[in-house]
Amino acid sequence: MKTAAISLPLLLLLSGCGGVQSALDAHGQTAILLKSLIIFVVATCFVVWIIVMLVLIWSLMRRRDGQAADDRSLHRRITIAVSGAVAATALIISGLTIASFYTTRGLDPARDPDMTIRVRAQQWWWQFIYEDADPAQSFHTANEIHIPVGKAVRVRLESSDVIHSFWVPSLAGKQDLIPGRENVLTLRAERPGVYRGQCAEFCGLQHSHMALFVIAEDEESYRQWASAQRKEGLQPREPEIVAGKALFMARQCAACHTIRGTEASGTTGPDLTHIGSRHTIAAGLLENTRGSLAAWIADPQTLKPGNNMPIVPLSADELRQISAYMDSLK
Amino acid sequence: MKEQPVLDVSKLPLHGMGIASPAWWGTCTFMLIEGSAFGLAIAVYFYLMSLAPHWPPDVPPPDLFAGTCLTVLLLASVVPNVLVSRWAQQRKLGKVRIGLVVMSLCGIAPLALRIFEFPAQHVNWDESAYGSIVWTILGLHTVHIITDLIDTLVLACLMFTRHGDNTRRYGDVEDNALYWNFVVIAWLPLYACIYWVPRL
Amino acid sequence: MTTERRSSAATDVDLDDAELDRQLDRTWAGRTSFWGAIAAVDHKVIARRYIVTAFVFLILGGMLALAMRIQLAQPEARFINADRYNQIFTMHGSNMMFLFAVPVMEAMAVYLVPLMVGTRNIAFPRLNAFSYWVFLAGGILLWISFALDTAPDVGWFAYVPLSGPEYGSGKRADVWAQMITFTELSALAVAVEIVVTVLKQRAPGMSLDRIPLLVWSMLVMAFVVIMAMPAIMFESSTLIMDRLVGTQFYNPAEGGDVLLWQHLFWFFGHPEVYIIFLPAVGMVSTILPTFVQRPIFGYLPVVMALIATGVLAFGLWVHHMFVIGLPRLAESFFTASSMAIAIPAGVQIFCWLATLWAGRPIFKTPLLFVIGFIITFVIGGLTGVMVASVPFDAQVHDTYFVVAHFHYVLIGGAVFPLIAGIYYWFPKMTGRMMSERLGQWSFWLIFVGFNLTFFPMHILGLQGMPRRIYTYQPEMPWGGLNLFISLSAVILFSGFLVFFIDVARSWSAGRPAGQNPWNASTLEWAMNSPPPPYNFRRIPVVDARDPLWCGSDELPVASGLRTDRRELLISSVVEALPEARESSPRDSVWPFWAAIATSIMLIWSIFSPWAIVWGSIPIAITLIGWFWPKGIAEDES
Amino acid sequence: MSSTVSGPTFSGPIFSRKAFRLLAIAGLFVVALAVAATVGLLRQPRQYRVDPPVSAALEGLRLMPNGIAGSPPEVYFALGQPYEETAYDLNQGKRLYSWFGCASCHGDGEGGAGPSFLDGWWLYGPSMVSIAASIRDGRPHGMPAFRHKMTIDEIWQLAGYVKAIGAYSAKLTAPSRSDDRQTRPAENRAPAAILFDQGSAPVRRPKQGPSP
Repeated sequence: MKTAAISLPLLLLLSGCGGVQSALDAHGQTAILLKSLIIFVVATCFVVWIIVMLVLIWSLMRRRDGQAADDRSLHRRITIAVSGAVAATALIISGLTIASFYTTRGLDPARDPDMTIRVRAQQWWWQFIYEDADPAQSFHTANEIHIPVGKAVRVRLESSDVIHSFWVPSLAGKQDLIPGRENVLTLRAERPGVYRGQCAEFCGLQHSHMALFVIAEDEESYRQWASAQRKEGLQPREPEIVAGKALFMARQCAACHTIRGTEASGTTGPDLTHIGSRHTIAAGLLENTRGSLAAWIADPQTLKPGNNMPIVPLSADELRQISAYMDSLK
Repeated sequence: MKEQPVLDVSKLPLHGMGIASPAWWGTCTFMLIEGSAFGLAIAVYFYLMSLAPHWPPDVPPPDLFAGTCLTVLLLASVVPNVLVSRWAQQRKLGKVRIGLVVMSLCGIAPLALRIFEFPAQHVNWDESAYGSIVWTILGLHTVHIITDLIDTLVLACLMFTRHGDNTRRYGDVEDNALYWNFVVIAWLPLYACIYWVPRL
Repeated sequence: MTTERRSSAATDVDLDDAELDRQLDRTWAGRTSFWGAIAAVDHKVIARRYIVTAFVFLILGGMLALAMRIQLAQPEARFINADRYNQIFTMHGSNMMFLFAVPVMEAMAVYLVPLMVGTRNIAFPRLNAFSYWVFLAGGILLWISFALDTAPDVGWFAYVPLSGPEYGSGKRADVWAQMITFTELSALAVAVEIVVTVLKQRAPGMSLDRIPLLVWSMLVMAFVVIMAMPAIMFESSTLIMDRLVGTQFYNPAEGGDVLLWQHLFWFFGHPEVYIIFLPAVGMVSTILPTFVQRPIFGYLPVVMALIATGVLAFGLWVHHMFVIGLPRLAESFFTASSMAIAIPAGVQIFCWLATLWAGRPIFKTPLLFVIGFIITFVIGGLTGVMVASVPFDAQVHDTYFVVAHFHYVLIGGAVFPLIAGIYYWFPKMTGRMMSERLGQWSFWLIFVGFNLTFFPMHILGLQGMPRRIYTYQPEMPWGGLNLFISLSAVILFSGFLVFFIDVARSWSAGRPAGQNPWNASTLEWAMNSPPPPYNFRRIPVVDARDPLWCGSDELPVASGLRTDRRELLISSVVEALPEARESSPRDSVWPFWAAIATSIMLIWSIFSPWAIVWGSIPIAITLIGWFWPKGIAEDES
Repeated sequence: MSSTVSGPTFSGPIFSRKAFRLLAIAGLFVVALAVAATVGLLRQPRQYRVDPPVSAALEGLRLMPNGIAGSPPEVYFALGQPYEETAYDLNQGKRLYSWFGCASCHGDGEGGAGPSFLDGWWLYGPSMVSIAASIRDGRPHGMPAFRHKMTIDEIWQLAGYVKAIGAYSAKLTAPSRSDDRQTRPAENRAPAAILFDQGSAPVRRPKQGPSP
């Protein structure tokens, strides 16, 4: 039974299968380095465990015939064995420490990154600010970032309330976001893909629903996406969407959310200028469809209890119009 | 199991003094606990100092007068304290009584000075982390003075009752004196920390 | 003065055993009334209360674990809501650490240390009674707050600012902080008693190199408590001050720092693990020799390893903070120091293996649990080596990998030995054997259930499942393993159920045990089971490391202690040469009142700072009542 | 070294065990009773979600014709006046205070372009209804209406908080200090009472420099 239980993770490790958010499914420069360290350390420890277990079984099961021959020489032999084992422990430990040290050296943040993204974590969503030397070129988004493949992206980590932890396992190890301090992490995706991340430091009520997505794509797609994000929110033409926009501005929505190009300029909630272009809403809670947008707006407190978005009383028509407007903000 | 007496202890004293007394060891262990607490408070002080751009932040360093007087007073109180301890060792009831009364006064006087130490910091506990830590250090030490003062007062009363002339009481007086020495010695690094480190 | 009294006082010199037992019983036994029970100061009575209370908290904490497993069995379950779940995992951690693990280990010390060192009661028995009442009050405070939906919801580590004044509304975090004060107060009190008992009350001849290994481990544990607990008491007090009177310790805008909290917390929190673990390895080192009928191999290296563990415990707190963005140098240092702790652990494991190898194992339940301990603890230790590496930790920190790791260390490494210890010492504590059949059942259920429950968590962690989440989304690939874990937890629980049934049955209907059912070597087996209130009819005299394995049928003892007052022997620190006959306090209700007064002050101080002033007055009064001499025989000198 | 049969039993541990059992049973009974009673009376889970009909009913502020004082809707009492009493709602109110920019006119409660909450003077009376009405509908001389910026339960939370800043005796459930620059004692230390005693001047001038 034990062996089966032990070999299971090894199989998993070897096959490298992970999932949408797995340290073993490494696609970032750092994560790949960490994965090889993990495999090395786990394999070493597994061998050590097997040896200890063999000795244990031997000690328990060995045949004991009669009296021990010479107690003195026996004692000396055991002493040598135990000392040898302690020395081996020290050696293995030193080896692992050195391996750890060299991996750490490989992880140091890139000196001149290709781009910088500022993260402000809040209860319970991620605010991303794409910084640019030209302030007009910088823009905000939430819970979802796009990065170009093969570029070193510096992520500046800040928190606006409690401690959070930024963790996209397929790309890099985690790093805390601490109020009053700033941390830095370098992401470098080696392959295009959608990588899920999640807050890894307990941050209160909805810690479980604080996910983010990193979309790594080729340079060209990234550039297109970024220039689309810099634009102001689309001006609607369809009557339903026009009505939705008017409602958004008239009701409580605009007090907390920003849609660039309109009078909505609240900063308490996520920037919604291009909400329609994101894959998920509510920090990874729901897939972004018109239906889920409507469900979220209608009753955010049932879907994610305790989050900071209130239930705004809306009629069925109003709900449809607002969700249509949200959906149109590509 | 059958028992076989191999040792007769009936000649041993009914109560040990000094390191033969569990109370002495208990006092030492408590001093170790509280010493750790004081050490931690100092560590926190330096930790906060290492984070601050200026130290003390935005306020002048504390006025020296009250704190220094208190330090001198505490140091001076070690003399009667050691004497009381010695008299207790020699089981001189009359002298111990007088000594304890003197030591009670030596406990009250620093409290009076301590009242002036808090305003001398030029900062309130709720204004900055600097204020919080100096108030906490002062408060922590004040609690120790008060605790020992109450112990001294109760012992002083006890020595005037029929329970006074007892080796056990003399041991208590010694332990109390030991603890007061600890309270005095613990103050010195705290004093240096609060009053002199901001002037460095 | 003392000479006349001594000649007139009753000593045990010329009495036969029955008469001596009768006289000692009259002096040492407590009264049987309600107030007699409240006033009890016998270390065995107090320890039994401690153990029973701690196991009640274990059951309650286990219920919480079960509730969490039900919630996590499937994605987006609605069995428990987020708010309640956060309270539950906080309660589970705080309860298991502060109300179960530390108290139960200290309780084993309170029960066993005086018996093993050959004395009649623990040092400062009234402080011991006080510590129990304070501990009980702290536990009740926490659980009542849970019943009232005001339980802490900030994790057992209570990181600021989440637990701080701005984000922790209500009194939830204060309840946590003050519960800490209660339990740490009691832990510190017990630590003081253990230190003084071990250093000053050992039987004549029990020099430092003859102390049983359990006693050594408890001594080291007590010193770790003394050095580590002030940090958390300081911290919980500053948290309450930040929340109540507006101090700025953890406010970065006014010069405070949120990481200060983490440093202080883990400066206590890491040694806390060793506070739980050291007594457990002490139990292993005591039980193992008995079941191979051979002294432990490498007494001295094991003692050195215990001390080294205790010292190193203070040098690796930062490995809980590897992802906060520390300088590389600090990270490397703490990686090395965290790895280094594997060496003393290795020394002990190899010495146990050598002992097993050289002896002839008798496969009774306690030994089974010890073997289960070795198997699981080696896993826990090796995963500990893994998380000690900064880059490894960057991926697994705050994931289920860490959950698996510390359950392997705490259940595999501490609860297994504890259950072994209960099976082992139950006959001594109650005079009755536990069932071997049920024991085997409970071992296999617990061992298999434990591994099936916690091993898959390693995989979940590597698959990216964070800790402390009340639910996860269906698209995450964690559902299957979580369901498997929840089902396995049922096996684990049934194992504990069998254990508790065994305890309940054996307590009233077990086979009588006799003095030394296991043919063990240490002094606690030299008296009847359960031990009489005075432990030893005459204080034993020790001339070997394993006093009951000397081949003689007779126990060398010291005579000359008085029987008309509670008297025990004080000996020197190193050689254990007799120094004095010291009295041991009689029963008293004052510790109970002092604990009540302390509890009132502590709970009141959650609501008003003035509680410190006004609440101290009743405490002072009760303490004066406690220490004021009553002019009885115990006061003579 | 064979184990011997148990010797004579001693009264001590057996008696104390009996007494202990008695104590344990009595203790457990008392604790269980106390817990059951208090749970029934006091258990007050946090309300994260206000049912739409309830929040519609919360709109029914009945003000006197002059806009000062009045009575809150029945549902407010049916809920148990949570917005004035529960720590969670008061704390939420405090966050709304900063999110909706109240500080730009009222400061930290000491006032500025708008009136102070700490001086004991309530232009429209100190009742919850009139505070809620001031927030919802606005008042002459610059107080804007927040009807379209906040939902009604948020308005009630904010009103409860505003009342708590100006209270003369601090509630146990009032919020503690914030993790920010300090300009006055926190709400749970009754800043209004402290400042009023000192002649309604702030105890300490705000420090220079930007707040993080």
